[in-house]
Amino acid sequence: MPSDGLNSRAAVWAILRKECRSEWRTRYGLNASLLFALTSLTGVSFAVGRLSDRTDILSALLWIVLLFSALASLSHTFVREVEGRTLTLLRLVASPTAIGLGKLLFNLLFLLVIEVVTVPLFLTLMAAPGPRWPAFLGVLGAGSVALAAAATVVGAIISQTRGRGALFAGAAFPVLLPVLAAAVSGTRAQWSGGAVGPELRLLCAYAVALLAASLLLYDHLWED
Amino acid sequence: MVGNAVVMGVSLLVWGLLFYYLVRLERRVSELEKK
Amino acid sequence: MVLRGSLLLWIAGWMVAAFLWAPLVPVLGETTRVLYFHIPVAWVTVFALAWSMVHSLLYLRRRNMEHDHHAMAAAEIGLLFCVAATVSGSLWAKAMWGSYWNWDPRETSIFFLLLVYAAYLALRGAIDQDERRARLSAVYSATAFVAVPFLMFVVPRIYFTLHPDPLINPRGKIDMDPRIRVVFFALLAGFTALYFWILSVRVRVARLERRSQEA
Amino acid sequence: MSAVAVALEGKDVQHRYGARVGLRAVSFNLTAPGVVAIRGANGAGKSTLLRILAGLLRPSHGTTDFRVSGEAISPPSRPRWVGYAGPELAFYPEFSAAENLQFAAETRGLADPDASVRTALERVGLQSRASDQVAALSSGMLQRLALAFALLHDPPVLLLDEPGSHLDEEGKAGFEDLVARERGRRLVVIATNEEREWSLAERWIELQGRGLGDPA
Repeated sequence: MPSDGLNSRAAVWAILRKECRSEWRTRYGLNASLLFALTSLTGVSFAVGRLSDRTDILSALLWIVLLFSALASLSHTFVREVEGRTLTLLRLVASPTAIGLGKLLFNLLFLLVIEVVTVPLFLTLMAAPGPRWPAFLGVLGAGSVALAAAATVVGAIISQTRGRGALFAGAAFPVLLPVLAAAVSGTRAQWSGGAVGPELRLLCAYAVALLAASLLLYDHLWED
Repeated sequence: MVGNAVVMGVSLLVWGLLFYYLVRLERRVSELEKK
Repeated sequence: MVLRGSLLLWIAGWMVAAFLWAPLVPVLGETTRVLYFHIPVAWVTVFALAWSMVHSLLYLRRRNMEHDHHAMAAAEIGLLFCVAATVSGSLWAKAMWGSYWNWDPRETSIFFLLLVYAAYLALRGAIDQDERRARLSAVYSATAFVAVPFLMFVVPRIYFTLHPDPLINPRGKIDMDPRIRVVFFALLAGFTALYFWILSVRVRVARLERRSQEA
Repeated sequence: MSAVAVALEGKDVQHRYGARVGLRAVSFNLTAPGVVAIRGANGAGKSTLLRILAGLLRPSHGTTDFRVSGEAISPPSRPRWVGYAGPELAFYPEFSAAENLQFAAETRGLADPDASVRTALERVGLQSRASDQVAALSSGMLQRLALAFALLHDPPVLLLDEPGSHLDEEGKAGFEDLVARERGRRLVVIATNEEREWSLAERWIELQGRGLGDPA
């Protein structure tokens, strides 16, 4: 007989594992996104050259590269389910919340993999001054969580529209703007020696607000 | 001051046209609702 | 018809008062008059978005298509007012500071609302089944409901610090002369009434569309 | 598993896709165990009705009531008590048959996923193809895999949409044995137009509708 409530935690973990294995097997999404991040990164650094003194522009460029890499890849996990028609199976084995959380954690992991490659490369290519690592990683982490939370909900929505992923960037951008602004400002403060506290609190508040809203909204995403 | 009078005139005209358009639209809608 | 006639006279009358009766704000000079249009229109933009979002949440709770009609109608009207607010704001900035766009905090937040409206309506346009369109646009609206407070109040403030070149912002706290205040609030009420009128017509059209689809 | 008392009741269930009538008003009252067949022209709404019963689709009109040993189960949590198999059920092509079932078992939080997967595969005669990639399976085998998926968590209700359409002779015979075995233990609902499957049932639901979802 099917077991009771605890399965949603097991379901989230099982979905996350499935997503990772599926991504590892097909590797399509990861390669495309890493390539996208690297090309936009080299494009930016080539066009702008070394900018070690203008940390405000560096912060903006870093987060623009990260934001657009996210916009190019984070809806893929839902679009793939809809196009492969495997959403029916997924909805039969897991609750909407478990599906949402599983996909959210995967998107976050996916984003972190992109960042592990892109951020060090960005810092070296742009000859950026050494960041204050705790503050820098704090802003990067909080920003990534907020990015993943927003991208997951919007990705789930647009994967069910006619254009599939086409609408993702346009629809996600307004929701991601606060993350962009706060993260850029935080990274800039970290480089210029200012306090990172306010921006970090803001990013965490936004991430928590998005997560709370998502938990309430996941149930309405798949009903037909 | 002439400029002000012109601008006032234009804005009144625009508001009048908008109003007329809305009234006609609403009449058309109530006709459709009866059908 | 009496109500509509009085709205016609109300707005027309106060327009005339704005030109002939109310004095000019010292710093703004002739551009004071834009204030009577730009701010009410910006207010309706924000009010319409709130109206649309509240009805989206109500739709998710009650699943009554009536809420979806309101959410859609308010968003469509809101987009129009938002464009008007952005354009008039930009014209005003040109007259006041010589450049059409300089990321002034208020201009920025109104512009961001334009992005939210455009995204919401583009999303609605990309879904065919009406039940799914209502549900998914409501979910998006609820997500934007979380984002807008950050967008409206936080981003401009942060963004403003990103551009340190000092910008005089006369439209901050200007103490209005009583006559200006009267005209301003009268037109504010007039524009809000106009919004509700257009909303009612658009909702009735949406009901007709649904009825013709179902019949 | 002894037959759990199950009652599946539909009151004036209808569904429209905008202008098109997907499913005309239908009422029914099904109790386990037993075999029920749903019949109707193409587009009369057989699949739509099954998706509603499985909790995958919220009907635009009418209500369904699903009770297990007296306790009402809300549509969102219905998939735990229902085994669904149909043409719309697609599997992950990059995984093998067993891996797909393994994922389903773990996500459902079954006590012993490996055992459930093995027994399910044996029941539909797919043990030999367990490690084959789904993309390499024929439509008949995919249909057996769907049956295995439906039986995986031993649910009190089976909802099968045209289960035998791609099966060969041996597959159809296997399916009939399966229904014979299960009829005493579960409520088996089969949506079909095939005489052979239609005759397995002891109760029928007839869906009207002039076919292809008449625009009404």
